[in-house]
Formats: sequence, C-alpha cells, structure tokens
Amino acid sequence: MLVEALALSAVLFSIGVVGVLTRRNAIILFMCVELMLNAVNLSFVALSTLYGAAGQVFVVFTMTVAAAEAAVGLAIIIAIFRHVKTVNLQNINLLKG
Amino acid sequence: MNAFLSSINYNAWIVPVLLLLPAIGAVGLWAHALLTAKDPAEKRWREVRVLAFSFFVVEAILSLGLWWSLDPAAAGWQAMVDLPWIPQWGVRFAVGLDGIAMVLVLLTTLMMPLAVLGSWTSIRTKPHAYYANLLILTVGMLGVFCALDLVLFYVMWEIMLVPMYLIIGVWGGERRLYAAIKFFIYTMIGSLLMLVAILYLGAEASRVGGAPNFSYDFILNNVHLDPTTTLWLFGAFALAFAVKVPMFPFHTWLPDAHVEAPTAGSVILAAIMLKMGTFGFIRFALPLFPGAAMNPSVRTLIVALAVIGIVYGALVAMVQPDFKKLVAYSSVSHLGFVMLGVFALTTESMQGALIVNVSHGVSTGALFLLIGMIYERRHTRMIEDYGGIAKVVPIFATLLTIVSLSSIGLPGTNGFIGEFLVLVGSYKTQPVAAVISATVVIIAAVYLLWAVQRIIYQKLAKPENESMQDLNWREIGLLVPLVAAIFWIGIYPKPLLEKTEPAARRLVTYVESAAGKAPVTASNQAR
Amino acid sequence: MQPNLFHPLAYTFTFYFFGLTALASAVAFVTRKSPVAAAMWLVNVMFCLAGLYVMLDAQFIGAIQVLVYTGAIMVVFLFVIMLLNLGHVSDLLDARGKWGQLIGLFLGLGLLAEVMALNRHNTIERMIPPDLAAKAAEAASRSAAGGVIGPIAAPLFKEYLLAFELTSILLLAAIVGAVVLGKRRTNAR
Amino acid sequence: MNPAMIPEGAHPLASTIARFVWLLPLLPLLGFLINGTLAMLGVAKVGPADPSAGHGHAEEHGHGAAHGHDDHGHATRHKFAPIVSLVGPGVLVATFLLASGIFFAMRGVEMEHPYIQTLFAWMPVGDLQLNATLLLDPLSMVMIMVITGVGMLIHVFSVGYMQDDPGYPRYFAYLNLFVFFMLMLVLGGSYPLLFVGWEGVGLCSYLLIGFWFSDKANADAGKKAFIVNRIGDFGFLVAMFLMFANLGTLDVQGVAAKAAELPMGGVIATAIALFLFLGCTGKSAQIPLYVWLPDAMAGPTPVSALIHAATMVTAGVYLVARASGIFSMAPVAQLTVATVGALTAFFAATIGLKQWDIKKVLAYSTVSQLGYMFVGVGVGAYTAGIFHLVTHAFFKALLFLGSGSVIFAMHAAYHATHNHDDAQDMRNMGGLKKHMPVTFYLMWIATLAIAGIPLFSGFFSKDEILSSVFARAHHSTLAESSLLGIPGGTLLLVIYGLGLATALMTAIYMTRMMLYTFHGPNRTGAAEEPHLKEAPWVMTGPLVVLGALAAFGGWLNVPALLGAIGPVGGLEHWLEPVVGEATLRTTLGEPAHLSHSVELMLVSTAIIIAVVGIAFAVWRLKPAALVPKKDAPEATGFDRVLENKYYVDEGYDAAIVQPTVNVSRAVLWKGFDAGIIDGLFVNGSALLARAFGWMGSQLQTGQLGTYAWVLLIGVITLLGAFTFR
Repeated sequence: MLVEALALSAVLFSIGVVGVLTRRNAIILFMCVELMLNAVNLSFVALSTLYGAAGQVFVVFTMTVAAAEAAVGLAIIIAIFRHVKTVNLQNINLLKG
Repeated sequence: MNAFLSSINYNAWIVPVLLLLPAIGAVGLWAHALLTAKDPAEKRWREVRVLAFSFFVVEAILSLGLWWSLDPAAAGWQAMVDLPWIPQWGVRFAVGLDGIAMVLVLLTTLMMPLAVLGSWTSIRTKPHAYYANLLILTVGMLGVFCALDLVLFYVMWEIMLVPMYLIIGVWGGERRLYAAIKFFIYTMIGSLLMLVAILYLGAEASRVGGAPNFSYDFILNNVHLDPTTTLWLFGAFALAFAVKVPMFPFHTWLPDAHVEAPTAGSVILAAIMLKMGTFGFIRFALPLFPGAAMNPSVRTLIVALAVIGIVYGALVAMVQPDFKKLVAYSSVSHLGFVMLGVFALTTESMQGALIVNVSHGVSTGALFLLIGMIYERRHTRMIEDYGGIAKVVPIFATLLTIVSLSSIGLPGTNGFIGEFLVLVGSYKTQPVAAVISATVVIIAAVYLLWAVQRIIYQKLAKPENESMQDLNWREIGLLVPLVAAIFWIGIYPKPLLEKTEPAARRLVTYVESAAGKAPVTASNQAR
Repeated sequence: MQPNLFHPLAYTFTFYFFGLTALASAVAFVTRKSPVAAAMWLVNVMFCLAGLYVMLDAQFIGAIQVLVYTGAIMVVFLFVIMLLNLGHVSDLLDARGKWGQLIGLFLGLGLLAEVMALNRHNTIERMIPPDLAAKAAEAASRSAAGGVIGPIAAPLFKEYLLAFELTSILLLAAIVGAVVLGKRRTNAR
Repeated sequence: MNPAMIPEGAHPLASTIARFVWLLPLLPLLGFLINGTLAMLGVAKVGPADPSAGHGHAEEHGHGAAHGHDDHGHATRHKFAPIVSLVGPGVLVATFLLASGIFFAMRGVEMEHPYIQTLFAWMPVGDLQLNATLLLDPLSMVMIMVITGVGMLIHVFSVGYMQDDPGYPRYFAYLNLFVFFMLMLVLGGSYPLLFVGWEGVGLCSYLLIGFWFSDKANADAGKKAFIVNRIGDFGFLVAMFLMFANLGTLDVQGVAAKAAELPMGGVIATAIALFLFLGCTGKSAQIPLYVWLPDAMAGPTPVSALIHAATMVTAGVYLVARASGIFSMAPVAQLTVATVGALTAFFAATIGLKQWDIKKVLAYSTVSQLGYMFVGVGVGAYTAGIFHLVTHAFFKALLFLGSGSVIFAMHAAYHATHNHDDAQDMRNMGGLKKHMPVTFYLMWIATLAIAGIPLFSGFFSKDEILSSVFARAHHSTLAESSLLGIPGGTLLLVIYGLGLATALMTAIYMTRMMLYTFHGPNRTGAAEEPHLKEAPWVMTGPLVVLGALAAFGGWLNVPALLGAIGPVGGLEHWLEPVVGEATLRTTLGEPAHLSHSVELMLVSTAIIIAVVGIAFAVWRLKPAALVPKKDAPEATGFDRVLENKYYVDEGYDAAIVQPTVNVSRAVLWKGFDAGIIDGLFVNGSALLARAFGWMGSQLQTGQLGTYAWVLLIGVITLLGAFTFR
C-alpha cells in the first residue's frame, strides 16, 4: 500500500499547489497550504511503516507547526481585513519593493 | 653644476624625494585646513593657494637638478633606488630614470606650478581639497614615469586616476559627473586588463626565478614567452595605454573630460596625463614584448589606428563649436603622431615622438590656459560668442596667435620639429602612413586658424566682448615661459634631443634585435 | 501494515475507498466558490486521511489528526470565515482569470508529472523489503510495551526531546503573536 | 660633409664682408622685434589682478575702442609713428647697403663653389645631422638684391601710404618679419631651413593680408592664402621625405650631388621634382592653387606690391632654380612645370581682360607673368626665368605702387566728400592723367615694359624665355621625352604659341587698364574731382626709381643679337656657376643656339605682337563710353564668366570645402564619434546595465501571487533538472 499512499500524497500536494496558484482569497490560500501539509504528513506516515516511528514523530511536529502557522496567519488576515476590508490578495501589495 | 650635485649625492635621494614631497604637501594642506577652520573663507583661500604653489615650486626647483645630474649616454638606470616593499609578493619600491623618463618628469614638475597659477582665481570652492588633489596627482604621475617595478607602476597608475576623477567631478562644468565617470570607467577597464597581464608576468617570473618577482629588469631579461602569449599580453598592455593615449576608437572620453574639467585639470590632463599612454608603450609594451610589437599585422594595425586618429581627430576638430573640445580633438591628432613615431621604430621617428610629446604638452597646455583665461572673463567656451576681440584684448590675441601657430607646427616653433622628425623618420618604414599623416598639416591649419579667426578677428559685434579685460601680469608671467619654450625647442632643440637620443636609439635597436631572433634566445642586453 | 482478518482484499478496498474520497473532496475543495463549502470539503479530506493513517498502523497520528487538525485548526478557520463574514458567493471572482487557472492547473500537473517521473526507476518499489509483511506481523505480534502509542512516545521524549521543547516555545510565540495581532488597536494609527 | 663643399674658412668670400651674411636676416628680425614691442606698447593695457571680478566699465576702455573705428579714417597719427618710420625702412636700407657690399665683394671673387656658413646644429638626430647653414651663391645674391632693393623702396612708399593707419607699427613689424623670412628662404642651406623661410613668408602674408582684420572678408582672404599655401607646403614636405629616404641628405648641395648619380628621368628624381613643384604651385599661385592670390589683394597695396608681386610669389621660381640639379634629371617633371606655367599664363591673362578692380587686374597679370617664369625655368632656361623674375619685380612693383597712389588719391577724394564708393574700381576712375601726371608717365613706362615693347626690360626677359622655349623644342632632353603621350617637341611648340597669345592679351589688358584709369573723361564724380591730387613725394620717389629700373632693366642680360647696347649675357655669366651645369644637361651638352635668321624672326614676331596688342586695345576700347560702377550694367555671356573668374572659387568651395566640412560634421563627429562610439558602446553598455536592473525590479510587485508563482517555477525547474539528469 506504500506506493499508493505516496501517489495519493503527491496528487493531494499538487491539488494544494493548484489551489494556492489559482485562488485569490487569503483564507482559501491558507487552507490549500494546510492541505499540502496534510499530503506531506501522509507520505511521512506511509514511509514510517518502513523506517520506524521516527516518521510519525515528525508528523507530530508538523502538526504543531501547522497549528502555530494557522493561528498567526489568521491573525494577520484579521489585522489586514480591519484595514482594507477585503482578503482578496490582488489588491494587497504592501510588500512592494 | 655636476660637481655640486654629486657632492650632495643628488642622484641617490632625488627620485624618492620628488615622489614624497607632494604627498607631504597634501598632508600639510590637510593640516592647514584643520588649523584655520575658523578663519574667514577668503583668507584661508589665499593662504592655501600660496602654500600649495610653494610646494610645487620647491618640487620644480629640486627636479631641475636632473637636467645636469643625469648622463643620458650611460646605459641602464640613473638615480636608481631599490627598496623591498612587499617581500612576500616580491614587489619592490624600485624607481629609476633614463633619458626619456627624465624629460617627461621635468615636463611634469615644470608644468604643475604653471597649471596651479592658471587656476589662481578661478577655483574658490573647497580649495584645500582641490590643491591636495593636484599634489596627489603629481605623486601618481611622477611615480608612473619613474616606476621600475610593474606593481609599483600599476599602483601609481591607479593613484593618478582618483584625484583626476575628483577634480573633474567636483570642480568641473555642467556635465562633469558624466564626464568624470566616463573618464574613470574608460581608463579602469583598460588598466584592469593590464593588471592581469602584470600578474601573469609576475607568475612567469617566479616560475623562472624561484621567488615571485615583479622587477622590470628581471622580467625584461629572464622572462621569455611563446609568441601567442606575447601577443595576448601585448594586447592587454596596449589596450590600457591605447585608452590613455587616446588612440582612435577609445578617445571619446577625452573631449568630455577636457570640456568639463577646470582649467588646471584640463591643462594637466593634456600636458602630462596623455603622455602616460605613449610613455607606457615606450617603456613597457615595446621592450617587454618586442615580438608582438614587430609582428607585421599588429604593427600595421596600430599604425593604421594612429593615422586614422591623426586625420580623424583633425577633421572632427574642424567642426567643433566648443573651442575646448576643438583643442581636445587636436590633442587626439597630435598624439596620433606620437604613436606613429613610436611604431615606425626608426631613431628619427622615436626622437620625433618624444619631441611631439613635450611640445604638445607645452603648446596644448598653453592653449588650455588661454581658454581658461577667456572662460574666466566671459564664462563661455563657444567660439561664436567671441569675435573681433583682438582690439579689446591685444596681448591675449598675440599670445593666442603664437600658441596656435606652434600647435599647427609652423617651422621655427616646437610643433614643426616634432612633426617633421616623426614624418621624416616614419617615411622610411611606413611611407604610406607618413604621406597620409602629412596631409594633416593642411587640416591643422584649417581648424585652428578658422577658430582663431572667429575669436580674435572679424567684427567686434557683441557688446559683452567690448568690456573684456586684457591679461594681467600673473597670466602674462604664466604664458611667457611657455612661449619661450615654444621658440627654444623650435629654434635650438639640440640639448633636448641629446638627452633622449641614446635612450631612443637603444630602445629601437633592442626592439628590432630582440624581435628579429626567436624570443627564447633574446640577448639580455642591458636596458 | 496491520494484518487483519479480511486481509488483503478488504484492506486494499478500504484503502482505495479512503484514498479516492480524499482525492475527490480535495478537488471539490479547490473548486468551491464559497470558503465555507471549501472548508467543509477540506475537513472531509482530513477525515479520510485520518482513516488512512490508522490503516498504516499510525493509530496515534490518526487520532491526533482528527483531534488537532480537523478539530482545532479547521474550526479556527471556520470561525475566522464567519467572523469576517466572507461566506457570500461573490468571492469566486477572486480566482484568477480563465488563463490564470489554466496555467495554474498546467503547472500543478507539471509538478505532479515531475514527482511521478522521479519514480521512473521505481525506486520506491525497490525500497520495500520482500519480507515486509512478515516483519510487520512479527512486530505486531510482539505486543508493544507501551501499547500503540509507546513506539511514538519513546523517541518523542528521548531523541527528539529538544525538538519537542522547541515546538512548545513555537506554540507560545504563535499564541502571543495571534493575540497581539488580533487585538483591536485602541489608539488606531 | 659633402665633397663639393670646400671647408668654410678657405672660401674666398670668407675674408670679405660676406662673412657677415648672417647679419642680413638678423637686421629685419631686429626691426620686427622693435616695431613689434612698439606696437604692443601702443595698444596693450594689462588687466586687473582678478579678471572675473570687475568688468571694465565702458569709458575706461573708451580710448581702446576709439582707435578701433574705421581704419582709414584720419585718426590721430600713431604716437610711435615717427620712431617706426625710422626703424622700419631704416633697417631695410641698412640691409640693402650690406647686401650691395656683399654683392660687390662677390663680383670681385671667382665663385666656383657657394659660400656655406654653418650657424649651429639644428636637428642632430640619428643619421639626419641637420645644421642651420646659410648658403650664399650668385643665385641667392640676385634674389637678395631684389628683395632688399625693391623691399626698401616699398618700405619707403608705405611710410606715406600707411601714415594715418592706427596699426602703423604693427604693419612695419610684419613687413620687417616678412623680409627676415624671405631672406631665410633665399639663404637656406638645407631644405628644412628653406622650408622655415617658406612657411614664414606664408605666415607673414596671412598676417598682412588680414591686416585690417575687423572686416571678415580680409580675415577670410588671409586664412585662405595660408591654407592654400599649406597645401603646397604639404607637397614640399613629402618632397623632403623622399629626399631623405632616397638620397639620405637634406642639404641643398648634398641633394644636388646625389641627384646627379640618379638615372636620368628616373622615378625618384621625377617624384621629388613633381612634389617640389606642388609646393611651388601653392606658393607661386599656379593652377590649381592660384585662387588665393586675387583674394590677397584685400591687404594694403604696398603689401601686394612686395609680397604678391615682387618677392614671395617668386619663391617657387627660385626653388625650381635652386633645385635645378633634380629638375634637370627629370624631363617629365620639367615638361609638367612648363605646361602648367603656360596654361596658367594663358588662363590668368583671359580673366585679366574683364576685371574692373585695378588691383585684381594686376593680380591676374602677376599670376600670368609667374606662369611665364615657370615656362622659363621649366624648360631648363634658368637664367631666362630668373631674368624675367627680376624685371617683373621692377615693373610689377611699379604698377602696384602706382595703383596704390591712385587708390590713395581716390580714398582721399572719397573721404573728403564722405562718399563710400569703391575706390579701387576702374569704372569710378578715368582721366586721372591731368591730376596725377608723374604716376601717369611712370605707369606707362611699366605698361610698355610688361607688354614687351623693345628697349624696355620686359621685352628682353620675355623674348629670352620665348626664344629658349623655341630652341629647346628642336634639340634638348625635353624634346626627346614626352608628357602624357604628347611628344616633348610639339608640346614645347604649343607652349611657345600659348606664350605669344599671352603676350598679346597682356598688352591688351594693360593698355585697357591705362585707358580706363588715366584717359577719357573722369567718372569719380564732380564733387570729388578737385580733391584728386598727386601722391606725396615719399610715395612718388620710389616710383621714379622703379620706373628707371623697369626702363633699363633689360641692360642686365642683353641678348647677343642686340650686342651693341650693353654687356652681352651679363646675368647668364653671373648665374653660370649655379645653374650652368643643369642648363647644359637639358640641352644635351652644348649651349642652345638659334641661327641668326630664326632669332631675328622670333624677335620681330614678339615686337609685332606687342604693338598689335596695344593698338588693338586703343582702337577697340572707348573709355568715354564707361559709366561709374554704381550704375554700370550687369555683364552678360562670356564677359560675365570672365568677370567671375570662371567661377573657380565657387567650384572649389562646392567640390572640396563644403563636402569636407559637412562630412566631418555629420558623418565623422555626429555620426561616428557621438553616434557609434559614444552612443553605441559607451552609453549603450550603460543602458544595458540599467535595463537588466529594471527587469529585475519588475518581479517585486508586492503581490503574494507573484511570489507563489516564482516559487513554484523555481521548484519545477529544480525538479526538472533532476528528472532530466
């Protein structure tokens, strides 16, 4: 079942990437990133069947990171929303160099 | 005179002193700036002028001794000083002079006080920095003429660039930044290639002699390269010097640099710095790579570029509305003569090249001083803004006529001696080039006389010209030595010729003999 | 991989079932117009994944997945969507123009193709040792000391103790950050 | 050292006054220095210490501007005028006395070899050991006598002519400098030293033509003269290179000796000769470089007399005579010289027929007579050429000075009535013989001389040239060689024909000038006529002396036919040591002689031509029919072409000057320099760097989307690298 799991992980990851590229809504963008993370977790877990539990430990860590990232990300979105009343990434270019 | 000089062991200390004195001068000016920070600007400006001028005068007087202390006939270097500088890399502070270098050193030291006098009243902003720059510039220039160690030569070559860049960039005309940057990048690109070539030579020397060694004599006698590398290294050196000469395709920085530089800047640029390129060819490119220099295709290329430079420079000078640019392009033409003389490789043409070097320095230096003087009065360089001012400023008009005639090469003046020797000498080896270059005798008369006529003759139409002041005693005193030099070299050039004759003859025979045989067996005849 | 009673057919079936539903719901998630629907589909994906984890002997991770990921993170997402009242449909035009989507899709497929190509020497197949099934069975037979969680908890608190502590600091920083950012500026600039 | 030259000390002249020959050029130089300083002191005022500070207020410069006004006006006489009048001509008188002293010393001594005096080592370089040496021999003696003699007379004339000119000291400074350079040219022992004099006189003619420089036309004329001369000097320079490269020496004696060893008619000798002749055409105004001489009339009239009639323009003839050693070795070159001379003579004479400005008539007459001289020296009859040079110096100087006093009188008249008409146009003159009898009679003597009326100097010299051309047509190296396919013999006959035609036209236009200026009714205007009066004695004095010389000049070299009048072949014998050998070389060994009857026939044709010319002019031209210039009708047809001198100037301007100027401005400067080198390479590379910078900056759009894209593209390319590895 390992090959199928890894294949699924790759497909999910690609869907996540397509989501990031096509959607402009910040929240959905975040969710796509979460999806990409889950895909990675899946491949970790799949490989941990071969190489022992270290993979799963790492999944735990990725989950904590994902949680932290989601929290901070959403806080930023709220802060931005309070300013510009939209989460459409098209008009948010404060980073312009 | 010789007895007195040898009594004070003149030859032993003169060259290092000549190099250090301006440096000390620069420090002195800096100290003066700090000490008198509080005094009114006017007073400080007058003081620093006199201080700087006195340094240059002392330098000039000291250097006069060279004329007698150096015996031109003796082979090898005179007034030689050789101290270790960076032992790990085998770089030595080796300086020395021969006939050719001595004449150019004297030209430099005698020209600098005149240049400073030339911009006596025109430079008022930040005078300390200005005169310090001039002093450092002198160190660089003298260093280039005296260096006998390739790395020292390169260091001095770069030292020379920075102050000139500042002089043009800070005290220049409207488009000074463009001109300064263009000047700097043009020369820098050329000299970087030269640095590569120097390092290659150093490596080659360390392979032959064990320890790394950049001394000119050592490399000259011991480093033997196969033809292709010689060609490449010659190319690298030639490019750096070609930019400096300036030779035909690399000359476009000169008009801008001259037009934007302040009077003293363009006088020094024309009188001395352009000679770096030709001196580089004579001292480094030819002797180090005789094979490449004698290679027929290389030689015809350089002679062709020189001839183009001569005719092209003259033709373009003819149509310049700006008098300073006209003189700048005429410099391209005059230095084309020097290159033709150097690469015709006959004793007469080499001597002619050295005379053109000196006489161009004198005449074009005087021309720029004159332009500076009328620029100070009317603040315009355009020829048509003048007209008929011979009635209003007769002294200026007479001096301008004399200097223009010397620049055209009227027999009896210095221009003719140089050009005649170059053409007569180069006719033997490059007949076609000599005949074509001889036509510039006509074009030179056209562009200068046409410009001079539009400035001093014709109707005194413009009211501003009527209230112009004639030259004051300082300015006349400044030009009298130059006019004297013009007629002295023109009528009795024998002493000057004798100083450079042995060195020139040795160079020509060395290059011809060394190139004749395969480089491996080049006889290491003393320089 | 856990030998179970109706191995291997049932196992494969459920595995494929979970896999395909995850896939379908992921595609749906990406194409939904409204964020709320998208969030629901993502939750569905996560549930399928949890199922897959369990099938791959990572029961603890499956539990954590449901508990932390779906339960906590997705809930926060929904909460924010509701808070900022982003639910209305009009936002779809937030997706890039037709061309943008096409290129995005094309690039995703390209990426997928490259990942699959990495496996052209079927490196993964060669990685699976022949006796994998026997070894798994033997490991399962030996009742793990700490039960199912033991093999994870041991390394977590032995080799990866430092990493564990660091993640806690990370979480703390995240909380502080979220609070500071979320707080309404009293003196709004 | 050249074998032919015996050591300096042993030369017979060394003990005589001739050893002060170096003093000859020095005196005029001193004159120049004195007058020059006086000129500067008079005018210059040293400026204040800080030039840019105070602008000179108008009135302080008042006196400066005051003297800048119209140059001919009755300004106060220059405050140094008396001193300058003493120094200027005085120096010339002293030089003339020294020259005559040397001349008499030379007459008493057998001049086998020239007297070489080495002053100092000028250019000791490599194997070009060039010394500044003076060479004194019969040829240079003749020239020195002409220069100093005629020069002295013209200096005296100028005292009167230029008396009211504000630039008085400057004028005499330049005139003295000119005499110095002319003497250097004539005494030059080596070609480069001769070249110093050669270009020096070019410089002085530039300064003197543009003497009244406030008027653009004068300044332009001066510049044009200098540049056209420089074109000639280019030829001279190349000739010197050829000499040095092929003959190894540049000394006059050395070159002549080495040339003798060259093959007759060889390429080297011909090339050197032709390039030397290019120099001569520039200096002596022959086709194609004659255009500057008519414009040179813009200078003061005495200058035209001295420089553009008597001395400088004859430098070319002197050079050919001096280099006779080379020319005689190159028959082709000799034929070219003769042909160009004949063509110029004929061409200039035709233009002279229709000129209205009195000085332009004389200018074209000079060009024509110079053509005659070149025919003489071209065919190898150097004595004939030099003889015509001498006689021409006398009568042409007289004609110019005569026209000068006419113009002086006309100016005085016009000035009195504040009329700004053209004082030099013959149509405003007429009937002046009543007012200026002395000038009238002397001008007629000169006209008869130039026309070739027997017993006058012109007849002897012109006839000598024509007969020598005729003689060489049958028996000489020229007859055997050919030029551009035409055999030498026929070419010489054609040249003889052209010579006769020119003589006819000379007689016509000279008589035309005399008729229009002196005879017929006066056209200056009723108010002005009373003011027309004879020039002061200081001007007419020199005219009288020149008149005598023009009348009896022929006595110098009486042909054998008219042996009765005076010493036969005086000049021939005098110049024999210098040019004798070269003359014989051209006439194949024995001196050219014509049978008695042929010579008689030639002389009679010449006389008939002259008489017919004058008679035709008197009969055809009606001075009464002339109207003053301002209402004169526009010339039409061929007259207009002649009046506008075949539009040669405009042709040169359109064909050479404008194209070079435009090409160098548009193509070389703007196109290549600013365009390609600056535009493309220098600024181009700067532009390139800035462009790359700009592209980079486009990525920073600040939108997250863009960054995601870039990120992904990076990942894909990275993975791609792996997959395709």
